[in-house]
Amino acid sequence: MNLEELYQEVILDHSKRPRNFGPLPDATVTVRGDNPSCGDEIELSLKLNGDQIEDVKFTGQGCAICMASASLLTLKVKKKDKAQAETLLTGFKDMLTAPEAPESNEALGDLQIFSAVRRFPQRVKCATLSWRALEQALEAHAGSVTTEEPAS
Amino acid sequence: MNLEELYQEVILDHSKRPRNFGPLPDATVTVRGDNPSCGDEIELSLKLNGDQIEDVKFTGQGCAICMASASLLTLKVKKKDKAQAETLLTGFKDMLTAPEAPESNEALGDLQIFSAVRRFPQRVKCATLSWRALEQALEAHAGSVTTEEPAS
Amino acid sequence: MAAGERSWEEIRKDFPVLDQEVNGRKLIYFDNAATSQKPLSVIEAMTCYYEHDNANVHRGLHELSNRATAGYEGARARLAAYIGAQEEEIIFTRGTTESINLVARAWGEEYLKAGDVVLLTEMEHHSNIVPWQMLAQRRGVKLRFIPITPEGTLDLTNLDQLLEGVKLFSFVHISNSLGTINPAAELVRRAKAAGATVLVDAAQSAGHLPLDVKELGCDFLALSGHKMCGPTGIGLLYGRREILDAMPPFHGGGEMISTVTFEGSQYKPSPYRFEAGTPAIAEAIGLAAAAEYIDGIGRARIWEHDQLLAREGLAVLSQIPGIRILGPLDHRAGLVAFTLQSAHAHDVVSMADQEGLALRGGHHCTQPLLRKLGVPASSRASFAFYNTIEEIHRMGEILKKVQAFFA
Amino acid sequence: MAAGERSWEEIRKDFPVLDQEVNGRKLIYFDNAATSQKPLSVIEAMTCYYEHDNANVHRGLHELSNRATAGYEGARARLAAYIGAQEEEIIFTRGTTESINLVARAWGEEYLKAGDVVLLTEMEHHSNIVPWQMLAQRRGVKLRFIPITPEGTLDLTNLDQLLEGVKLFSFVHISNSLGTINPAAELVRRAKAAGATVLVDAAQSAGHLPLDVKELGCDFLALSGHKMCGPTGIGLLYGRREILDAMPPFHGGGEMISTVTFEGSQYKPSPYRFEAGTPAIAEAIGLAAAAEYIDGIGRARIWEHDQLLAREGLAVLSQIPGIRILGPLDHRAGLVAFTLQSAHAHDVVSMADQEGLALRGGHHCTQPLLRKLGVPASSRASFAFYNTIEEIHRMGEILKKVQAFFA
Ligand SMILES: Cc1ncc(COP(=O)(O)O)c(C=O)c1O
Ligand SMILES: Cc1ncc(COP(=O)(O)O)c(C=O)c1O
Repeated sequence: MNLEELYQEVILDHSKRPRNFGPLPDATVTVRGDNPSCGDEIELSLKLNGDQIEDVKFTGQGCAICMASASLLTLKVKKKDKAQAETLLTGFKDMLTAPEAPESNEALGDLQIFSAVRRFPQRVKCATLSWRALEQALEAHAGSVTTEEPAS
Repeated sequence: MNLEELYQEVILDHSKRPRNFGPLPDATVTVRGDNPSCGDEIELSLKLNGDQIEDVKFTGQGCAICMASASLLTLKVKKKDKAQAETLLTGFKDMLTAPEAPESNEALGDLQIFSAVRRFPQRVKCATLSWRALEQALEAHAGSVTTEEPAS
Repeated sequence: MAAGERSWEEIRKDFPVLDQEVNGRKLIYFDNAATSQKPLSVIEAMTCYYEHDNANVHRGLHELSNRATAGYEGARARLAAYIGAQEEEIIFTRGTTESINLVARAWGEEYLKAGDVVLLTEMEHHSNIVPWQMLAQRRGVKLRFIPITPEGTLDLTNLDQLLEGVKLFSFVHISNSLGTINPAAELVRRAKAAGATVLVDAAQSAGHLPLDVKELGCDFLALSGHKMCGPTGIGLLYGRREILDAMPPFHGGGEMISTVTFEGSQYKPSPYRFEAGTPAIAEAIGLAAAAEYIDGIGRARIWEHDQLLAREGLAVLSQIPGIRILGPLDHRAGLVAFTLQSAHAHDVVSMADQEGLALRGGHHCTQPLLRKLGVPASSRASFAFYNTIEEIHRMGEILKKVQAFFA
Repeated sequence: MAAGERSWEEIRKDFPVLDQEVNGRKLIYFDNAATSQKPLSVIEAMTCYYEHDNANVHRGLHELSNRATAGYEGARARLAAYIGAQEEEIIFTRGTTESINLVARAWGEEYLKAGDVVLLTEMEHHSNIVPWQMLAQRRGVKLRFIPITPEGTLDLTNLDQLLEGVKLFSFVHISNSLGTINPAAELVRRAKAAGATVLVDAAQSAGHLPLDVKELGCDFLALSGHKMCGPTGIGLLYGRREILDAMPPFHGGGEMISTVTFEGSQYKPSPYRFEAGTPAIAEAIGLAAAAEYIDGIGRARIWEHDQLLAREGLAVLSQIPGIRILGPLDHRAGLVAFTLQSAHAHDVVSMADQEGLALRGGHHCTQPLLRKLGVPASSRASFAFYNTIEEIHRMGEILKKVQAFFA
């Protein structure tokens, strides 16, 4: 079984011990993301200082892919500026959803372990949930996002 | 082709030259019957005197089976009493719609030429339209009947 | 026939049902406007689905469910391509009737109020009349009808006047009773200019000629799978994206919601919002195979052949003594309805059937139209690309016999 | 196994889809509550229809149309017999969801007014919640829910009180999320005594146990063909004759009218009044073949086997460390939903799929129920008569592996 590909050590590790997990009392923006079809729910909080992401944390619960993705997200974007975070965001989404699988993207680093999710179409939204929340947070819109989108 | 069975000489003759065709000015009861799915429409008028059918005529238009059936009906029930007409009615309906084809029924006489209609399920309502009108007329209810009935 | 094209003779062999005798004669199936026959590829697509991939769609995470979802959503994409729409604009329904009812319920009850005018034509099928009458009863909207000329085309003399104050204009592309081809693009353009929302009933055109909703410019378009070589139980409603996005749902249930609580629910975006419950999965896959099959032949080529059959059909029928042909004599689709002076439509069809010829007789779900034409019932021969000129000639002989029998 | 009965092993061979490998392992299909698999006889009934008899129904006078009509109306009779109803009481729909929406629209809008109470239960499928919420929005009716006990059965302590003033009571026979078998006959009896009209959602029971609407005493019953070995795209609504006779139509269109004029229309009696447009003909025929197939095995025998699988399933699952089983531990149907402490339902189902085991994970269209149980998502194994004890044991092994992997 190629399960180990989907659930690599790093993913299991992050899902069991998510980093930056917890509330962020001095957040400047908080976005709730949910995936109603399976019950994944996460809340991503950013402390923005101008263009700088000073801090980022998340809470919630979900499947291993969802939790690991959120956990790695926080590690990756903390202390980055908006433009850098957006580049990661685009790269991450492309890796999972671009019609043609893109070349490996070194800039994504660890995040590349999620590339196997591509082959599990129903799990793509688990992996992207936190990133969709980030997308909205970067536009400094508090609110909520959902994975229920029209086929596109 | 066994068409000649369905359209026997007598049927063709009656459909082309329907007997007792026309209005019945001194009718005591008139019933309109229609078969909306194909446009058959006939109006059957009876002059009842107590239990006696003194006169009967019909107007309208429809397919050969429908017209011939109405024409033969008028010949058969004229000057009969209600009980006799009802016996014919039951016999005619049974001949066409009883789950098992009944034995030949001498009492029906000429009407037996319609027995072939049994094998043309969609035409049964053409043959029975005037008889359904008669049924209602015998209960001395003016009004209208339609062949659109639930599958029974 | 261009180089590399399969001949019509070969194509006909794709339809197993055509190869049979009825009442001892070779079947001639001329009831295509009621429903078309299905090629093997359509039947096999469904069998293959049931034998290999069957599962429920969308919420599944296992292999079969992934395959079923890919098949079903792939079908949506295939049908979107078939009519030049986007995937989000395709709602699967049971057929044209359900599609029109969906618009009457979901769009009509939201956007139409008492006194608003719905414009139809006198040649509509019951499925494009009754839903609006029911809406009129519920909501007090008014119905208006574009009259027909004695030739059986739309009388557009007063169209501008008729369009005045119209909120919705819903019309048939090709009349199933007259064979009239309505000038759809022009009608849509003028109705849109007058501010109306426009629905096109493409039941009779979808399998016969190229259709592009963006070119047509309509807001809604309805079609039935079973009339375009697809299975029963499936059809679609096209809705322009902006309209669907703002429209309330139709049925409530699974698949169409994002969140449900005991207190209330949130709905998914289009098209899911309009597809409550387990959809007709195998049928959608079958319909996609039908679209693929038809486009494999080419709709332009099919339409050309239709026209040939229509012309020959008219020529042959014109020679029957006492015949009255309904609808226009040129620029018409491959279906011809007629009456015989000596014989009622039922008798014509019953006798034709005894010769293996399948016609339809009755009002063809256009009672108001036939009443207006003063015809209680008509017989109809409707052709498809798998029909042949020889069959049309056989029909001529059979109808001459019928005519003589009843004369 | 009684003398002359086919063995379950033999019966299993009727299902071509089961004989395949998924991800290199023999497929174990335990997603039967989402949709069942189809035996060859059902697939062939539809293929045969398309290859030999395909035509539109009802108004046709030719041989193929007669055959199609006989097939379609014969299917109605077969399904009537399947649930102890009369033919006039069977309305073909796309499935349970459309059936319930039909009642909400056609019956609900006629008979319910602002303030009237619709009683549901907390374990309803979305398809038996959302249509009533939509009706509540349109008409101002009030929804009330029978609560569930911590064991996942209905808490009937205050039933009489809950039934007070209830106009309609609609409840699920077997919960697709808990496996609970509700005491349908008793519930109907008490609701009828309180003056309510009663609808039973038989989606999960129709293919598994003997059903008799007259014995149940309900006014409406809804089921889906695809969950009882039948095709997608078909299901039915049973309605008690007196109720249907008085009920206004659902969709408008062909086949459901007797007379149409430009001014208004007259509708046919039931069941035709509720079946506008070309119906799902092949699918009805397929569903009749499914009813025939199931009764060929015998529903009493199927239910007994279900019970065996349910017991074994519970026993095997109980041994997984950290498992929580939802729903009652006895008197339950052959479906078991659970959560694992260490792994989210999605991870469980994805991993199981890698071993060829098809489970379902998520909310199973019962979001309010799962919220009440404090469960964000569950995994569900649901069995059918073609499943085996060996498959259940394999599931146990696979789930142990999954548990260990994530622990
Ligand atoms: C209890 C119950 N009710 C209703 C439904 C809806 O059935 P369908 O999706 O076939 O309309 C289902 C199926 O998921 C169910 O399990
Ligand atoms: C022009 C037209 N509109 C609508 C319909 C209704 O289609 P369906 O019965 O597939 O819903 C038909 C088919 O009879 C038709 O010919």
